[in-house]
Amino acid sequence: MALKTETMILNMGPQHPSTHGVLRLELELDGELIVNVKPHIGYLHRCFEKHAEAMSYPQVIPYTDRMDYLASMYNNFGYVIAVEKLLGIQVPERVEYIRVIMGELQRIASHLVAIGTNGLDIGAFTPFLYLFRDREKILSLFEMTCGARLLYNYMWVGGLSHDIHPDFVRLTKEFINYFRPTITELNNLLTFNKIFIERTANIGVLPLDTAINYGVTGPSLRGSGLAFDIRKEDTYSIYDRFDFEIPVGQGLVGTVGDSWDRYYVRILEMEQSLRIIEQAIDQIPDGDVKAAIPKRIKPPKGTVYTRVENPRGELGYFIISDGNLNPFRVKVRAPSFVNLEVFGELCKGHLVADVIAILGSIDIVLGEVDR
Amino acid sequence: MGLLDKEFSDGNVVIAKVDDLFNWARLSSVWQLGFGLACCAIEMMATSASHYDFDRFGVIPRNTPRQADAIIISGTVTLKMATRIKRLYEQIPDPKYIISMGSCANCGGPYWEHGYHVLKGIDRVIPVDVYVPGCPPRPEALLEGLLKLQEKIRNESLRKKTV
Amino acid sequence: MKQYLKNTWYGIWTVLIGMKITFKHLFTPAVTIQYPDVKVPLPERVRNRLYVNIDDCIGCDQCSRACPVNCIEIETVKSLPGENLGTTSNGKKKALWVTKFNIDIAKCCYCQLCVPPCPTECIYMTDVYEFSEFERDNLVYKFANLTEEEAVEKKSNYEKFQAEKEASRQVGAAASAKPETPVKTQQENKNE
Amino acid sequence: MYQFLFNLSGSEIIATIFTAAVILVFILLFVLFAVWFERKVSAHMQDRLGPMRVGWHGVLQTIADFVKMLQKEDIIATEADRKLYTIAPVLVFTGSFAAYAAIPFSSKLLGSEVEVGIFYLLAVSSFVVAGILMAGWSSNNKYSLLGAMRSAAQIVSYEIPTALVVLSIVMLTGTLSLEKISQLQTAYFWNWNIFGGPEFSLAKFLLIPFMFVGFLIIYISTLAEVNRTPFDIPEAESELVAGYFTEYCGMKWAMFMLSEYANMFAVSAIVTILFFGGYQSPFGYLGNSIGAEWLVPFEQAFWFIAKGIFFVFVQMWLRWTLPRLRVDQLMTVCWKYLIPYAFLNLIIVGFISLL
Repeated sequence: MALKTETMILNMGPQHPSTHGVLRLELELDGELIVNVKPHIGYLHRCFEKHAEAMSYPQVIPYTDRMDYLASMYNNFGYVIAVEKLLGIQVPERVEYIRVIMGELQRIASHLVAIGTNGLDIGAFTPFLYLFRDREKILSLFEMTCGARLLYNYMWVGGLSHDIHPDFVRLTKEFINYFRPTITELNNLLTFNKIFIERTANIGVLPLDTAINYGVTGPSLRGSGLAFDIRKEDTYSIYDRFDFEIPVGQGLVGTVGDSWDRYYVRILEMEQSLRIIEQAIDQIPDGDVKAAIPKRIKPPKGTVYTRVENPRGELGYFIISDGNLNPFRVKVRAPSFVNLEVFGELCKGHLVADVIAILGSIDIVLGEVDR
Repeated sequence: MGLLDKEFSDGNVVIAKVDDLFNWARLSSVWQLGFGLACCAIEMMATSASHYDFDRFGVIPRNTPRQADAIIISGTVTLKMATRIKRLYEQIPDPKYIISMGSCANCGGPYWEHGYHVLKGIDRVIPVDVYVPGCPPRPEALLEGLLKLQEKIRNESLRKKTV
Repeated sequence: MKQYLKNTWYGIWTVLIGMKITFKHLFTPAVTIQYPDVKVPLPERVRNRLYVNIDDCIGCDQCSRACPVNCIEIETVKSLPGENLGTTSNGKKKALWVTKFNIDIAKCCYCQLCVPPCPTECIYMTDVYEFSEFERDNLVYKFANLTEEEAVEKKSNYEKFQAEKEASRQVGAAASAKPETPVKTQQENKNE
Repeated sequence: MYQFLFNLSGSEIIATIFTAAVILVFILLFVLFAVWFERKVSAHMQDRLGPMRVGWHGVLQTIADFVKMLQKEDIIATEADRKLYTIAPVLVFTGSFAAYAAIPFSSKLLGSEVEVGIFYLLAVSSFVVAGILMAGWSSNNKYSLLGAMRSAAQIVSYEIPTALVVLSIVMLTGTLSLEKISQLQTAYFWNWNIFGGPEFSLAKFLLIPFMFVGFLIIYISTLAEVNRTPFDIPEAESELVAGYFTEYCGMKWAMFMLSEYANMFAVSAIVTILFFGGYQSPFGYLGNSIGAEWLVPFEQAFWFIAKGIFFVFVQMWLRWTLPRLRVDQLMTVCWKYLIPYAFLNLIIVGFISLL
């Protein structure tokens, strides 16, 4: 007969080095074994929806930046195509190409942080800094184009805030050439390291049906083996013109859908993003970067829902317009928030050390969870 | 037991020299509390990363407040978080410093008007030494904020403030 | 057993590969920018502190309305007919005294939405980023070039002028018939 | 050295105090250097620069840290067990300090000539466990407690492979004295134990691979004993905040750090003595060839410290390369991998030495 023992409640966060911001986890422990996990959110609730009600359509864009601050470009992207759909306007070809390139660069930058922090949680400090070093190169591309390093406010309704810099194409190509070998180096240093594999393989296995039931999207869903990508499923912008694959988790070193698969899908996705950029960068047509739209954006009455493939999953914008200068309501379907829900399920029966490995592999951004 | 608790009324040469040494030590090893809040935290991480390298200034992140000397409030402080930050601040042993990084921490930033759940400036909860503006500030701006803080520490003294 | 030996080997081998990589990096030059000593030039479009060239400002309030965070505060006083405020560099005639043009940089979110609406391109983002302060109040930047006394003077001048105009109009109104009153109330509203 | 001082002063007390003082000064200097060195090594591995602003390439950084730590407020949480909390860092440092007593820095420079040196070293270094447990328990912090429990389990387990490898060396050399083990591996590197020892025979060549395995095992397990990555789970920054010293601040915390770095050198010294000739020079002595006999002990000290620092460097190198193991995997590595290999190694070395 097992000895009946009390469980211990361990409070992890909001100030904890590896809760990716200010998530608070209430762990119920039996020794080091997890009985139950309760995530507490709301430490970074910044009232996005309230702000969207008080702002005009272009003024909301800086606030979308600040939701998922690791993928600001993509948040802008989703929002502007929603408003453009509401307005019923077509943006110039050049704008579409630049948006796609920027979006994919942002995806790489975001995945770099995700991979880096996942490694950091497991104790590998050096790869994290290597990845940040590479991310700095992407940021300098962004900074050259729009002047900001993190929160860009680059994609505007009906166009872009700036045209690309004359050097942009050359530097982007240089970056692609530089970046390919560093992925290999990262794989050697971290991905296929025995200790890293031991720490992540077979940990936090997310079966496909559970993933679908919880509505998990993005790399976490693809890690479980389903090739679902909104860029292909529900094509937006000009993604249908590019040839790229959707990497899925195959369980190379463990079970399909474990932490390692989610991690590895991100690495493969970065390579696919590089492919898209390579195809797009040579085709950028000449032209204007602003569509002819009225100075004061005043969409007709109506509702719109658009979804894009954010680096973290399906990012949806639901906008209700009542015909005024301000949107009546902007509701965001944030991928991190939805992905976080499955977290408690994944942690059960693992050790304390696995919690952070799992959390890192889900890759949440608290700004987006709490909004 | 901190030596700074004792104050001396007369400012002689010895005290001045000791002052210099102590200030030098404190300003060249400001260990920050490894603690990120929001967007600015990413820039703070970028500052610690290879390109800007916080370690050059002797700044290393310590995860427990007990071993830290400074907090960099990097991001939006919500009302729910403010109490936690106050507690963290109280857990840091003296002498301690606070850098308020970015618009949100300075005064609520973009959320100052409609943000019903955002603290309008971290200085309403804890005393701030240096305000670094920016949204988010460039890593260089944060480094400059640190240099300002060092300047402030350099002018501190063991002597009574009234002398 | 085979798996066991393989695990051992794989463990040692990957560790060695990792060590090789880090050792290589030990001798590659660092990418660090030694900030206070070395400052890299920023790209030309960089978005940092806002600057207002007040000589060019016509006080149109466009930037303030475009700002999502309302960090720009502008107060203007109409000029008198006799006064010449000069023109802006792109030839626009100024008609308003800008008595107050405050930007609370602490609130600013550096989104650059205020820049495109400006008709005279007098508000723009500079590459100055080193402006941290010990006091938050120092982060409110006052761009208006009128001193406080001057601002008060302009205001009173305008009020005096308005009052004179009012008086003369009243004299005129007394002379003519009554239907002018609604116009007058409108003007009063505006003054408020 | 003790003998020398005893002869000089004629007083046991003075000799003891002076010997202890010399070792203490060495530890302090080493730690000042090692912390700075670690920061520089890690920085350059990560394409950074590390401390740069105080002194040449930041050499004074550790001194600044230390003086700053002196000034920090000393907080003891109300709920903490005050007595244990205060004793714990002292105890931990005592453990690692005591270990230095038996380490021969050179043929003349050693604290005391203990006949059972290696035995003493292993015994005293596990003294640290008690201190760590005390620290974890008395802090009254769940993270500290978890860290302390992990640490105790870890250090106790990894004693076993260490002891097994030590046993194989003892079998080979037939002595427990560190001084004698060092002496046996006379100058020139082919006489080192890692190359099969000084005796030139068939056994020497047969021994080389097994000595190498032994070296790997003892290096890995001592790494775990001093809680360095990949075995730093008691501190595990990203899981347990700072492990057993989460609640410690100022000088008390500095004591822990001091003992951690002192331990790093101590275990490197063990590895050096057992496998890499201890204080023996790899290329013969300059003092002997130019006829200045008095130079030899200093040369020996130089070589010993250089070898020690090299192994400390490898520890740092590993730390900044590898992720960290999980607590159960740590135990797996010890019980399922290291101990069987060490045991097998022991038997084979035993057979070969019979030849």
